[in-house]
Amino acid sequence: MDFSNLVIIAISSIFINNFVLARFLGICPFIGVSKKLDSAVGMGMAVIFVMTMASMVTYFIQYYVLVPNDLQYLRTIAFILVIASLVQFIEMFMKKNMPPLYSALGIFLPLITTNCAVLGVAILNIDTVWADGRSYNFIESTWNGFTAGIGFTIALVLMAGIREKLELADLPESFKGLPIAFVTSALIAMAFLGFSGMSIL
Amino acid sequence: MNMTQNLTKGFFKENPVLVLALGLCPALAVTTSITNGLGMGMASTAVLIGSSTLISVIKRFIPSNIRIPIFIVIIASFVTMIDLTLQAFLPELSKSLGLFIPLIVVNCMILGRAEAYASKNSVLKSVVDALGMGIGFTIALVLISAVREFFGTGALYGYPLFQLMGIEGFKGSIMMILPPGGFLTMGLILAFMQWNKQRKEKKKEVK
Amino acid sequence: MDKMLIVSANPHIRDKSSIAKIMHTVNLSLLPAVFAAYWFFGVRAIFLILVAVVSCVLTEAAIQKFRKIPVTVSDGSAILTGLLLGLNMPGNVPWWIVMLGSFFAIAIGKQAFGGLGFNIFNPALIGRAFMVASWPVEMTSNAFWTQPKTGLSMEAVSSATPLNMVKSALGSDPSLKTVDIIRDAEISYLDLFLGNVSGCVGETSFLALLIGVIILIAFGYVNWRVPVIYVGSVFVLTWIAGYDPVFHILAGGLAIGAFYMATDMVTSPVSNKGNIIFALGLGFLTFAIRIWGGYPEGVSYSILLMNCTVPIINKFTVPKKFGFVQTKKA
Amino acid sequence: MKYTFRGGYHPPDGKSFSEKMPIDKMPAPKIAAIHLHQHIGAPSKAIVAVGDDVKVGQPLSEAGGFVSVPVHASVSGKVKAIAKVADAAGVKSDAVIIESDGKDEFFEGVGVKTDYSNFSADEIKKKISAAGIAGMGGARFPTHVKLSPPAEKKIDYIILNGVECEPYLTADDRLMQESPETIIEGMKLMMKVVNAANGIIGIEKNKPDSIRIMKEKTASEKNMKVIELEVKYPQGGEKQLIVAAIGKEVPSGGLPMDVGVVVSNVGTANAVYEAVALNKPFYERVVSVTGESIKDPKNVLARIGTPTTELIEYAGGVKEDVYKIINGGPMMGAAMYALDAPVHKGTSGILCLSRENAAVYEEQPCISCSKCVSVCPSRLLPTDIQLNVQHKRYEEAEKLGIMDCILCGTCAYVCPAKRNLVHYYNIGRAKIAEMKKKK
Amino acid sequence: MDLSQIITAFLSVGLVGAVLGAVLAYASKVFHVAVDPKVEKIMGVLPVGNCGACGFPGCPGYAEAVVAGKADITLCTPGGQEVIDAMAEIMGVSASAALPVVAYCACNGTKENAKDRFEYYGPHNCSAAVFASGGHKACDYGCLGFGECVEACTFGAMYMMDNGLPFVDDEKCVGCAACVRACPKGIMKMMPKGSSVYLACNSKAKGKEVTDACKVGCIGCKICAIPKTTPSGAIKMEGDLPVVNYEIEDTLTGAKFKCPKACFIDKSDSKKTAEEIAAEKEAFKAKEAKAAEAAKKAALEKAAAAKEKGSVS
Repeated sequence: MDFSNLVIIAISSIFINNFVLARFLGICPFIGVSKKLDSAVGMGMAVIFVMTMASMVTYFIQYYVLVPNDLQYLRTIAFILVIASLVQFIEMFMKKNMPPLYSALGIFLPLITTNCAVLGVAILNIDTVWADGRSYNFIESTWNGFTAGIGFTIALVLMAGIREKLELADLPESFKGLPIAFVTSALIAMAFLGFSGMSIL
Repeated sequence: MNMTQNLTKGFFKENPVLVLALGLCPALAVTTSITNGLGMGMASTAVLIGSSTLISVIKRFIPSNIRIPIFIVIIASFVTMIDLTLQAFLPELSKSLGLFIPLIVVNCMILGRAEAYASKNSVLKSVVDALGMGIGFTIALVLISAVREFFGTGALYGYPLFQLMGIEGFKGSIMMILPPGGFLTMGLILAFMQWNKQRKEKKKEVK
Repeated sequence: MDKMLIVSANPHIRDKSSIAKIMHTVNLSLLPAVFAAYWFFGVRAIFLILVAVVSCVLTEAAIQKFRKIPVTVSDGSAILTGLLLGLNMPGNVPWWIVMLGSFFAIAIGKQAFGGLGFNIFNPALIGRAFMVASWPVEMTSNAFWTQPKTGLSMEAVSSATPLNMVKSALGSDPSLKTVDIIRDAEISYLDLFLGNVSGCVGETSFLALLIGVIILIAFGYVNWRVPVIYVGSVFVLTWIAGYDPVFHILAGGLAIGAFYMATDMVTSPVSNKGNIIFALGLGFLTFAIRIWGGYPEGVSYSILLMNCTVPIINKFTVPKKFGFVQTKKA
Repeated sequence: MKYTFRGGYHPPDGKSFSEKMPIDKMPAPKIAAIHLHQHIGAPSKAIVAVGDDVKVGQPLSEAGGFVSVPVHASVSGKVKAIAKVADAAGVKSDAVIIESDGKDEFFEGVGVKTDYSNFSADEIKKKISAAGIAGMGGARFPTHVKLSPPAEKKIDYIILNGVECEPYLTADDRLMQESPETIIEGMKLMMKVVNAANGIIGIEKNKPDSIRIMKEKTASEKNMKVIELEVKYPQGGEKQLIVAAIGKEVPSGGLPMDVGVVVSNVGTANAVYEAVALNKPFYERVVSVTGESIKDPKNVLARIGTPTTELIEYAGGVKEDVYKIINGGPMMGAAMYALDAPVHKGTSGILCLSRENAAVYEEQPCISCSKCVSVCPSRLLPTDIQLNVQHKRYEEAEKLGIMDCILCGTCAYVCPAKRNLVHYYNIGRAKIAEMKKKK
Repeated sequence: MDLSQIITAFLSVGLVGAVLGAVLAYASKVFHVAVDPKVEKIMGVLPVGNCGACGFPGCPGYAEAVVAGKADITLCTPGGQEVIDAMAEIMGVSASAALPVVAYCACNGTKENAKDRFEYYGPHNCSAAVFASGGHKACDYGCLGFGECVEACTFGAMYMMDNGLPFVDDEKCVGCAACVRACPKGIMKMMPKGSSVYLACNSKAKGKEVTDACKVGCIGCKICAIPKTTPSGAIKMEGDLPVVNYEIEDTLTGAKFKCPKACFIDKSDSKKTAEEIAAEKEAFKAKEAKAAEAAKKAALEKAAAAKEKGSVS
């Protein structure tokens, strides 16, 4: 296992190709759930959890169900089915067995089903290839799902902090609500451009 | 509500992107040029029409408690079809839209229309509604991509307007076709719409 | 008594300070840097600064007119944004880019958020980041940096900034030593300290900026912790990582960033504890972007990134209220 | 050792107008309006009727509960009416209006010297309560309640507050210089009531004469000391004074007795002595009539109920440039518009300011310069609280500690954006109190 | 593409689906947790797009918030009016059957009519001004004119007039009473939508105090409340201030024209010309004179009748 690959994946999916700010995945929940810091943290945790799980499960579906049967073209259908079921299963499981965790994270789970970030990370895990043409292995896929979730959470939490402050600002009428949220995202995305080309190794 | 209204309401009044704030991810991600925006809009429209029609045809046979998974599967099937079609006939476009073609599945506009409209209305009405919404989605995407392409590269639909006008030294702002540009354009368009709405309301009040 | 008296809430006496006074003091404290810009980069530097200041002021006034709210350009905050932006320009950049950058800085970076006091990001840096992202060639390529010239000679010779030089040299051969690279380029620490090197017109002179910030600290308009800890942490980190710490604090925009941009009251944390966290974050990010990042310079991006975190820092560094710390019995 | 607290600021103190002026006994007014509710707690109940003849020092009312004190006639004459009269803040409440007969006769027993050395604690307390003594520093809390801590709270210190950190005011300063003995005797009485072992007198360093005199007079007392406090507003805030004197912070929402302290104003100590030793109820107090817009700044011994206009006239009247008239000090006092408001038990000064000093400014946006945060003696985030109140988010404001604010006004004083911070705190606190009441 | 491929595709997706379905079906039984049936019902009408437009974490979050009473039923933009209606039905928030009401400003203390007692400096809103010695208006009950009521109106039915008083647009006003709650002086009040005349004063003070402060304040003369002016009894005095009982139908013209301070305002006057108003006044005077005459006559007749009776007996 090459540890440096994991570092590269982490830097890439948290900073350089941040899911929200650079890849435009999961914009709806990013704009929708970033009004309050507390909900943003909860949502972020739930996304990290689901993305990690989804990366693991879709890896098996891809390489043990679809590829052997030569059915890669059914990927979209299979993945969305799996993800939807997975989320629902996790939700039910949490509700019954971990009520405190459910009340903290669970309420965000349904919102994640239709979050394109989750399907996006599953597809990216399959499509991304290293320079030598090798696809992500299982650990790399899972790690990518996990770090992409962290990237999403960082963006969401920063945004929520700023939006809480903007609640008290003297915004121009026409910028109140969604417009300023997008302008703020633009400026955060601009700041994140500073990470472009970053390589630790 | 008559058919024309049903069709046109999605264009501006209930525009899925600009008013209802649905389907934002593709609206921001692929709108770097009009070609892309148009392609994405049309692909989504096709999926929307297909899935809405099918859902409204078979709505009677769907048990209500598992309707959502069934809708998702139907939508996913259409998306796969479109994906394969594009790969076969428009490989360039398919490449530049990339990830976002399969992601049409999770575009909440499509699921939203299926659930809120197609599963409750007749086939004809659903088709008209889907067509209207699809056109509205395409309009929004083209609008956003036009702004970004123009300010980003100085061109519109590939025609280098600045150069045609004879302005040589000026260069477009590359930022507009980078991610921040997408957010910014969206924010400014929404701000403009809000401003326009408030201005109209104020005018009414003065009267 | 027939005269109508005034009623307002207490206190009935007020300190004589005002926002305009603070802003104009900051503007005046930038004069040494403006002079240094003129001394090393000639009339064109002054021209760029003027373009930036005038565009900022006009944009602010125009937007406030349009919004039908009082025009507040006299408080000096737009002038400050313009000055900082102008000082942050490469010497050869086309003037219309500076104009558009100033417009963006004020319109999007400041007025969209409601004007002075509500902006999340430092407007001058938003303007600069916008320009770098929009016209990367003009803003970062070697052809647009100018070689300093002492005195009044007019020709502008392009040349790479020291940071660019070191970055590209290290990129081709990581085993090189920073000290050797700059010695080969005939740059001494004294040149870096005085500003006699290529770079943005106002950022090269550590000395001029240091004079300015000392004035501001003396007035109490700048929390000394931010510049000291920021510069200090960059020094320590580059030292530990085996680079030349003196070079890294003297070169590039660290001085103007640490002294003027990071200390902007609006976009920095409120409490002392918050400011310390803020400055440490800045130091780390600057170090990370300079050493590992794709850009030779990381000051402006690190400040913007830390600006995003200020609301959260503020939230978690609320001072302990009176009566919540029970002192032990004496 | 430096005696002080964290935060605070020193505004120009403006004490030179009246600090050298000896206390001037002002003649009784023609008409005195004595509010029945001049203290914190329940209003007192009138026991005189319209038309009754009253004499100086005669009780006009009885306490309306434990946290309540009676009021006394300050002039002799006839009760003209019991009607609603506006106080300095413009709030109307019931007052006994007495028309003076000019004779100034004392009520029976008032002013007669008594030997109090054998009085028990309870007897002293009863005397204090009957004399109607409420804190003279401005908070107007009934003194006998302060001196009745629950049995489980041991009081170690009596701290006398001679700080007078409010700019301009000099009433306490003069009192300490002119009658130090009575203040010290009053403090001894209070120490006896609560069985406190130590007495501390806190005085700001800008009153060297008072410090010298009080030190001389307490030199022989072993358990008393005079401490010199740093000159910084609001050093005289009860909780700030305790921190400065003994280094303990009163817990949030708590009282000084929670750290074993009772704090009292020097004026109150004087009144306690007079009540116990001279049998003299609280019907007159020292008021500084000062400011740059009054012709003849003075420290006046004025009867409770004297209209403000008469006080101003006694000090020579206002100058042309008067802009604002304030009841109390410039930092925490209330601006007045109705000048017939009578002197209260808590009136420490009448301040006439000119436009130059009391200028009002337009609010500008907060630039988070954090000056307010560094001066706040309660260590709050003034601007955040203010913004939350402005946007009607009272729960947030409460979380940020608006109830811990002591309304000292230091934040608003230093604010370069001239934001009306204290005004918003008042609104927020009232709204939160209202919301709590509903629950 | 041969048949076997189609079959594999069908089978594998079908298998995945079947397995997942079975697991979920089983799980939904095992992990069943009782939920408020209302929440499920609301979930049934919501679009379940989980788009987050309502600001809640997905449709279930929103449904729970609605049932808990923490959220309005109007927040689902994708659902539109249909969903709002359906939710209103579930929540039992039926449109109230009560008379439609509109707000009005019970004060006519314009900048000209009412005096100030001091100059106020501070935040420009009413509840702040109240904290500066009760506000700058000499009348303790009068409108301060900073328009906090207008700010509270979410329907755009109010604006501040140049004379310093708020104006209510009856057509836009939905009677939500947000302005009534916002006014720190309690000046905004509600009246039935059809009625036209209202009392534009809220001063409970005595006559002299009122005249000192305001030209058009109610001095408590009781003229409007006597049966001669308002025979229907729709106006009753409460202390020094009359109160209109709108349940008793009355045009209140008597009060409107006879109030010495002209405290009663007729909203329909703004649509009439000066001549029309004058004519109306004349008509009222004539009618009143007529009525007085009739009364006189009646009295005379009564007296005469009594006399007659007396003479007969």
